[in-house]
Amino acid sequence: MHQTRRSFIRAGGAAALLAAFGAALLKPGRALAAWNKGAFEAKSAVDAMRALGMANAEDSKAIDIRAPEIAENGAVVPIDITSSIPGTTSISVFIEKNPFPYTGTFDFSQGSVPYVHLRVKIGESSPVRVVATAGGKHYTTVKEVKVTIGGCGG
Amino acid sequence: MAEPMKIRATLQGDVADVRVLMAHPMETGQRKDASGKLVPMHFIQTITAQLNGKTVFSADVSQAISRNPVFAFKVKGAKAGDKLSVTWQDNKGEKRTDEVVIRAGS
Amino acid sequence: MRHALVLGLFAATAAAPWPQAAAQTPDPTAAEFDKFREIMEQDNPAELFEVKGEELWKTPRGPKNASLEKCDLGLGPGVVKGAYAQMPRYFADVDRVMDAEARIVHCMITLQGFTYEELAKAPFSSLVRTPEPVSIVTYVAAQSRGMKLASPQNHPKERAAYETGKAIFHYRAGSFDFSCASCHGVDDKRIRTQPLPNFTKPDQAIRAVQGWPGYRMTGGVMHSLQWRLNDCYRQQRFPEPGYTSETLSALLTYVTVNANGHVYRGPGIKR
Amino acid sequence: MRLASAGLLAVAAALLASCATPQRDYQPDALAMMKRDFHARGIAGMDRLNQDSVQAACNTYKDEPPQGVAEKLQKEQLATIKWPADGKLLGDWKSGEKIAQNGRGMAWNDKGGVGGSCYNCHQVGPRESSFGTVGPSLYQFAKKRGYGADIQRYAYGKIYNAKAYSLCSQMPRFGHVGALTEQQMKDLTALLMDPASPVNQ
Repeated sequence: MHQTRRSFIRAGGAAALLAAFGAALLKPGRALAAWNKGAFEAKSAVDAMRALGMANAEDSKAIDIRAPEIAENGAVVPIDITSSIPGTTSISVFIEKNPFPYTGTFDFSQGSVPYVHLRVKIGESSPVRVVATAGGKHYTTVKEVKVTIGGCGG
Repeated sequence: MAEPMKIRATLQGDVADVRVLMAHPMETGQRKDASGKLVPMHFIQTITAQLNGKTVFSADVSQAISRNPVFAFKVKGAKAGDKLSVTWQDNKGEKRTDEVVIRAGS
Repeated sequence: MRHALVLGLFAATAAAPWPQAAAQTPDPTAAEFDKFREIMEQDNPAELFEVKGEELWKTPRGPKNASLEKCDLGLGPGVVKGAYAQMPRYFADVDRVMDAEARIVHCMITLQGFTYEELAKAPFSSLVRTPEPVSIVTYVAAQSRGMKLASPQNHPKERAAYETGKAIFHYRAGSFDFSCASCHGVDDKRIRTQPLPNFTKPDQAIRAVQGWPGYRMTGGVMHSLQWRLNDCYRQQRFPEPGYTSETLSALLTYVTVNANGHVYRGPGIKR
Repeated sequence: MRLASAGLLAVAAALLASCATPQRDYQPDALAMMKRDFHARGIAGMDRLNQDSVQAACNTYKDEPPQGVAEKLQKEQLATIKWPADGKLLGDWKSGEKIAQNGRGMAWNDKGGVGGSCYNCHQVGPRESSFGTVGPSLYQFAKKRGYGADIQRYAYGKIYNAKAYSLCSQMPRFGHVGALTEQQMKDLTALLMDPASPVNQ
């Protein structure tokens, strides 16, 4: 498994191991799998990606993330994701600074277009990582979203 | 009791643009109520969309999805008059399904 | 959520190797908000409340087991289409000017038999409850989508409401010496990152009406103008204005008449 | 001829307009209506609707009082400022930053004064990009104006009672109304005046 990703270096080895062990029990890969508790409860994006068998995702420019540079309100941040990688079957989203970064996986079947719009809670300014899966391989890209304080703070 | 969803499914060529509004609190389990007690986690976990009974889109999601969730996706090979249904299920086992007929785009 | 969010933000801003603070000129932040505002409005959870409000309007309820379909919103009993865009207005049966929510509450009392006390007890949305008038006013407002605002100034009491509302708008008092105009009486200012429209000017007054009732991202609840004004007065450090009181109808008359002629886009989405 | 009738029309229109917009003062109506419609809640009593001399002058003159009125009242306001007994005006800028960030205090859901709400209206420290523009930027406050005793005194006095310096300023009188304690105002003064404060970097 490649460990070239920046966030891997930051990840605690023990935690990663534990997550990998959990993932093995829960069968990595999503096809027909139940809601992946191990991945959803992982406290880092890298652990969640391991639990999902996506840790070896390679950087790709063929995934487009449309999200605000500065979100008006972290409680509702709109994100549009489109993958132009041929044969994309799923898109997964990780908000790296959230307490539980893994936010969800969207599966496309019967030729539905690999596009999804979702709205998420982002607790503090954070990279939003997207992994697209095509032909059993994983591709990834990231976009930074800043959240601000608005209103009177009262 | 789960409240109805609002679903819009409009054709653009042979692609149906589907937009869904769901009524759900999406509690993270980290919020405290007025009396200072933690409100237990309560959030949608799975979503399935079917075109004439065949699954075309599905999702597993976390409590980080915003309250009263909004999703949009695109279904290829749809025709005006096709039936599109959406089902969600939350961590308490609550479920809701709503169905619309796909409309021709304007 | 909100509290946790704010705390998180402090941590983030303290730690972030922030570059230079932005210049004070009209900023890219507002432009970025506007860009995504449109996307947010396209699919607005407010629609969920609109549907609920319609059901509440049409269902026989209350001690008198009546629907609101005989409620006169100013265009005749039961006419909902376009009524919101023509309020506040004078109503002869109560001999005062009423805004939309004040009129709906009046109808719930007279037609359905609810009491003002029960409706005014907890009139604003929380995470666990959306009061019925809030959903109903969302439905009523949606029935004026795409219409031009035309709050009338024909009756002497409508004109008096405008002038009184203007005086209320400019009245400075309270612990912080604020009036509504302290924040909304000059051009091109903002609180934190939030732009402050100048409601004394017609082209900006529309922003007092546009987007309300609004689905508020903070907390994810539906709020009406009654809530907006109540919370303004809280932050103005004033005592609390009565729910659906004439003071609030007068204020709404002032800003709506200033905005007359602008197209109302229906229930919106707010920060 | 055509010019003359156009002139007449204009006069008629002006007359009509002046009839349509009565010149009478609606402030008494407004105040009576508010006194009837508002109620006390929490710490926000009905007395808050009453105008003090400063508010009355600003309301009457629409924030532009004649020079004589302004000078007299500003002098009165200046006399209300209680300067710290120990003579020290600078506290801890780090807690000053926290006070500047906090937008709470004096509202009906507060127990009393809490924060200074500074960032709501002012740019202050360079790290916070969420700042308002109702008031002027305070970034590099002392670096631009100097670190001397007179500027320190101005900063403290302005926070204590902004109306002593500009009668109808939109800035609250934090010390005068008890929204901030002496220590809090010292900390805020330090945030603006301390050479080590990020404000002056």
